[in-house]
Amino acid sequence: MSPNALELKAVRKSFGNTEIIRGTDLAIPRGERHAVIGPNGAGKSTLFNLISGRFPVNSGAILLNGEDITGLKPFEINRKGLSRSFQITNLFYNLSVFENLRCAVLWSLGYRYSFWHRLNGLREPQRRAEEVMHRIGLTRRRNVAAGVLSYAEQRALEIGITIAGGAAAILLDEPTAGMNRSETAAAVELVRSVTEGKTLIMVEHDMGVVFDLADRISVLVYGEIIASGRPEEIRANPAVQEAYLGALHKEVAHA
Amino acid sequence: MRTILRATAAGAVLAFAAFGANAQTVKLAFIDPLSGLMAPVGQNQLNSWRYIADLANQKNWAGGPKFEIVPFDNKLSPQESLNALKQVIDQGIRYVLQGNGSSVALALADAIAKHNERNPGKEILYLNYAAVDPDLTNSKCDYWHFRLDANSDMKMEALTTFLAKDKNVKNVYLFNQNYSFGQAVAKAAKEYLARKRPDIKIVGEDLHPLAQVKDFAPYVSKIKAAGTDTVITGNWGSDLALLIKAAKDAGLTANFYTYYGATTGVPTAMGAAGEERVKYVGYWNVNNEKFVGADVAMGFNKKYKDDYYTMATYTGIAMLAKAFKETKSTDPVKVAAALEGMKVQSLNGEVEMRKSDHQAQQPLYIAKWVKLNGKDVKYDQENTGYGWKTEVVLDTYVAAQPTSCQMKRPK
Amino acid sequence: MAAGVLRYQPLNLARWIIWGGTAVLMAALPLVFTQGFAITVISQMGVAIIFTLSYNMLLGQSGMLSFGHAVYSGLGAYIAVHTLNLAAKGQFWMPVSLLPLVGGLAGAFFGVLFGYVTTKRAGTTFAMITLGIGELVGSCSLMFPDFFGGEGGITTNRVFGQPFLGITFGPAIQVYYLIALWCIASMALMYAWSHTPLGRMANAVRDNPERAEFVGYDTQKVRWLTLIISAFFAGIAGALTAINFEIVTAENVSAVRSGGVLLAAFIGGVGFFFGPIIGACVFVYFVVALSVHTKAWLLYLGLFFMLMVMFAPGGIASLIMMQVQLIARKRFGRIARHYLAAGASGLMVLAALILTVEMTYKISVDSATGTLMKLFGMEFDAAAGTAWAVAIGLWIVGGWLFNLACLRVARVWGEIQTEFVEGRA
Amino acid sequence: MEFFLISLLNGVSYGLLLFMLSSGLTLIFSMMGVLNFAHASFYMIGAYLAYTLGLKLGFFPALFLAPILTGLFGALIERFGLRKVHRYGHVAELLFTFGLAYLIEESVKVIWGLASMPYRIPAVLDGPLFTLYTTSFPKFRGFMMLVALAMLFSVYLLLMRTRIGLVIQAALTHPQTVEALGHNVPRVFMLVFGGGTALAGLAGVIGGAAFITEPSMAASVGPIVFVVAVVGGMGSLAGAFLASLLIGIVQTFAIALDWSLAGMLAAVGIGVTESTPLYSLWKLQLSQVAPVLPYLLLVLMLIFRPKGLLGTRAD
Repeated sequence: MSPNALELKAVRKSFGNTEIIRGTDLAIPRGERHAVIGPNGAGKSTLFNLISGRFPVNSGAILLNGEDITGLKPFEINRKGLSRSFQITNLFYNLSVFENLRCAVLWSLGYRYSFWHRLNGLREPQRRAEEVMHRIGLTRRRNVAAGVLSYAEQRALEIGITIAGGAAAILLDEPTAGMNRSETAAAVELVRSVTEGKTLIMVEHDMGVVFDLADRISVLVYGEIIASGRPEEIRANPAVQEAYLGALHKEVAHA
Repeated sequence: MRTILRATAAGAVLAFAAFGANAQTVKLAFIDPLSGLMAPVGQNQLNSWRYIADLANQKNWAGGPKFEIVPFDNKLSPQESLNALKQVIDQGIRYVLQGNGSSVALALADAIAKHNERNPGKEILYLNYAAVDPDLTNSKCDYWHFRLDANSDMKMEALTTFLAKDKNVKNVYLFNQNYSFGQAVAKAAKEYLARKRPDIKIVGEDLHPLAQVKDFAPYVSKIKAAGTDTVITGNWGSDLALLIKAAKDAGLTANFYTYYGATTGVPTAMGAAGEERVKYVGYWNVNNEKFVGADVAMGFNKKYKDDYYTMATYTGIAMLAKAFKETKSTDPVKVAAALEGMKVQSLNGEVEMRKSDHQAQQPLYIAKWVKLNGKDVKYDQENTGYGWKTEVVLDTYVAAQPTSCQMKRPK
Repeated sequence: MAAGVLRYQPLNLARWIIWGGTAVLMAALPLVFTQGFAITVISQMGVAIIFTLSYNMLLGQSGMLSFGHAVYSGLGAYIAVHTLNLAAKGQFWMPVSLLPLVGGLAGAFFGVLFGYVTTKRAGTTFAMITLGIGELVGSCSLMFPDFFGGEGGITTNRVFGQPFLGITFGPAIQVYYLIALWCIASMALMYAWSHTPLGRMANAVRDNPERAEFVGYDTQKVRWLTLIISAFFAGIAGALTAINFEIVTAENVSAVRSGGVLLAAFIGGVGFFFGPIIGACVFVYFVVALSVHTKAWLLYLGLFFMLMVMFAPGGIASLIMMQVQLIARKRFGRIARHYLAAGASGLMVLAALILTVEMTYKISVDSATGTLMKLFGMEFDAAAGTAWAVAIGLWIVGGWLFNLACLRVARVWGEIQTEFVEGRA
Repeated sequence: MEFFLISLLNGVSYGLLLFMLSSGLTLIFSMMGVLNFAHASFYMIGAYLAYTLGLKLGFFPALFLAPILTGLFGALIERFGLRKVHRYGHVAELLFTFGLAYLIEESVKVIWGLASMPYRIPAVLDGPLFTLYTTSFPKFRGFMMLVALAMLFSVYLLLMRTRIGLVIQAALTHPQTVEALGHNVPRVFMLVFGGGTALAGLAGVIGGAAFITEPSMAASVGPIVFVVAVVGGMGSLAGAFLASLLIGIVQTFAIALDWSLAGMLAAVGIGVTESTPLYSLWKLQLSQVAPVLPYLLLVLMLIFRPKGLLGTRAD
């Protein structure tokens, strides 16, 4: 069995005439916390969408635990043990916090499309949902509809749904986007605790979070990975400083 | 459960008693569409029944009892008709009038038969004045059902007899709606023509979905391409009017033999497009030789600003009145027995309610759509400036059909 | 755990009371409404409840707007009626009371067939495919007289064989109790379905299909399975219609029927389980009972529906639940008198509306017998100026008062809601 | 040859009428995302108004006035009805127009009565335009084609070449931006809805005269209009044009063909008689199902190419 939880081989993706991902190679060993960073428009979210099956790739291959998952549908990839969160909150808005989480655990517990089980009679989904709810700190909001939660609560629930199914590989797309300092700190702790023993790949803009959480970092610029390595290596890499920080400077100049 | 049944029965008995005390007015329940697509036709026929009932009341045809028409809207739906029937039963009304749609007629005939079987003493008599499915007086005939109109086979018999005499008819095209009635018309036409004029060629046959076609031009070019000189069609409503309009536009000169050229709305929609080319077969035409019934049509037009064409209403009331008089009763059981084999003088001559199948036997008319001329075509249809000119009156025997009905009479 | 027991106990009790009460009510109704027509109406309401609830499995629970639901109930009815006729001929053993099961299985079969096609898409596209399939089946119903019986439909006789415990299903009352039993059972099963994994995932797919895919669910399959189950219950309703009327015609698969169930579900309220039950009863009342009183019933129905869409998109059920919330928190008394004012002035507007519609109808459609008409127990001339003056006066005064009352209701309502929010914070 | 040419002309002219009907629907959908179920009802209103106005003013003034009045009515509906529902989403809007269709049909009955109206083609346009071999092609059909083409052209010009057209297009995709630039987006929507219904009204003026003006005319064309809009691709005017012609021509030629499964089986040597199971299916001819072919096309299209011919969105 391949030691890598996730592997990308020469993955390419274009929209119309614009190539967004230009032959990306990436290998993430099992159990690693890996961050993908890069300037706006580098293709980070697109990369996530390709891995999770939201968009099809143009060429190349994606392997999960050594198994080819290229071209599979999102739910098939999910069932193979890869779960993702979204940059823009993506919940079941009319369902309560508890129901959101329970929906997220049903498949992995083998209840599939059952219409012969009574939900409230099922202990295990209930227990798992309660447990995740406790971990993300939303127990007090148990019966509140997801649509009316505060922004930070919705972000927490977003992570909760992602991890509830117990997937071994977790993709988090900007888990702390739009949060203030204390919320960010709480979110980092949350991510750290819930991904214990799992493979984490995340896209993040907040460098503090990245350097705090990640075991390794990849830098994506214009659809290509220009560097991959441990945080201190990345920090010291002149090419990264040139390309990435240069781009950052430009961004600042624009703003 | 018992008590419930008893309560129901008691209620019904009370209702019946109330009816009995007021026997001088006989209520006739009119179950036909008064809303929706077919409402104009239903409204016209309701008015026809009311007009004739008023006439009969004024002249005391029944020798005492007066007629009252009670309308129920069935929305042209068999199931809604059965709802209406339930109300009719609740209100203690014992006579049902219905005509639009053989689907409704079959449903009502069936339900009334079941009701009468399950509720002796509360029988209901059903006068069908326009539903023409031959089955109703053949395989599905029932003692409580009486048909005042001629059925579609009789009309086809009359029509083909007339056609057979016309040597100019060589190429016939059958154009019908794709449902039981349209299919029956096509089948009967082929059979009867083969029997009477084997030399006539059926150059084409089309069945199109009911009320789905918006543009008839392609059909007309097909009819034309087949070299047609005569079209036989059972189409009604807009399916008929649009066909005739399209035929005129494309310069198709064939004659159209129709069943429903005279029903409400068709003359208006057809207008000049049908001139000299559209004919219909029916049991009466106001522009007949002696203009019998013209006074009724005029009076009706004055009162309702509409045309009187459902002459079966006249026959129906006349027959009921005669039965009331003869039996000195308005009980449907006695009346039904009296109606069997009854003969009355109606606006089209003598009409007989044949005992074997409860199918009225009467002369049939074939008429042509022409401009008013003040002589033999005096009466206008829907203020179009056109009217129906009587081409021929066929005696009763011509259209008479054998029946396969095995009537089960109550003991 | 103890807390959990304490919390759930009264809730279950309430549920038992509600279900038990419904059953008792259904059993008792025929004692109150003894007339034949009334029994027909409540029988039809029972069937409509099953049909509308099955429709709401799609619309309310799974977010699928269907314009062709009558296809399943109608085809279920046809299969059921053919089965009944074969059973009556003695071809096989089949009691009438189990016929709805045949209809249900037939409905489910067509659900498997058509659902495979329709549920490939969601949203507007789904709505359009169902419209197309509905039109196709509707047209076929007249083209294939062998199966559909042509214009006359298929008739049957529900009374055959030896009576079982004195039940022949001849009298309408026995059919009503059969319908009532199936209705209760179907309601309970559909309620139970909404509390199964599939039922919950249907909600999830309705709310956010994309996310559902990312928690491992094939949304297409969720929709398909839901549709099959919904078609099963629609088929039960169809078979009961067949038993009730003893005839099945093309109207059972028509677009009119499909549109009707949409109206019924929406009027009742798609957001709550009991909404469609109310909607079904109101709808049947409109169609069957109101049409006795006025030819303009379709106009009133359309208007009622549009007002609901504009001002109460949650249907009657949401209006009720709003009041329940007030009563539960003891605020109802404060708003009640404003309701009364709004109700009274609303009645004036309603009277104005009815007067206008009926007088116009009388003049334009039914004026041949004169313009004299009877309304609200009064006889008057529809062409007279005074009648119109009264109508206009009612419009102006009633409208003004109603507007005023509504504004006040809205204000008090807003105040109470603010209190709730503050109370919670 | 005669038959072929005439059928082609018939198909094209019917297709163009369908286009007139569906262009307004497509326009409204592409601009507002509202699937207007009551679109055919505006077609009916156009026909009735044209008839009523035509009695006093004659056909040609009515040809201009009736669509304008229909459009005004549509704009009012948008302003005081649809706009209130907008915030509840597209399904609510769809349901609103669904109810509106009921309401309009009933109101027409109340106002004009139940019977059909004697609305006729004006004398100038009555009669044959030309005669092809022996079949005449009516003037009014020619007129119908002319109006449809003129309509296509002017709508295209309006959207592509005028300022208001550009604002409308922008309001679709970026309502906030357009609003920020000082444009009144709700008013743009009102204009679009009014414009779309006016197009339906225009189709009504033509269609009412060519066919029958009666209360059920809306219900009879309603579904087919949807088919055109969906097959063409939701929101694509060019797609609607293509789909209209396609459906018009396919339907016209299907009528000409008496092919049936039984015939095909007979050709390969399998005899089908009345005793064969499913006989009514085998003997069904293509010409018999021609009028329901569009629905079949719709279902197939949605399965295999849900975007429609030229559409851009799938759901």
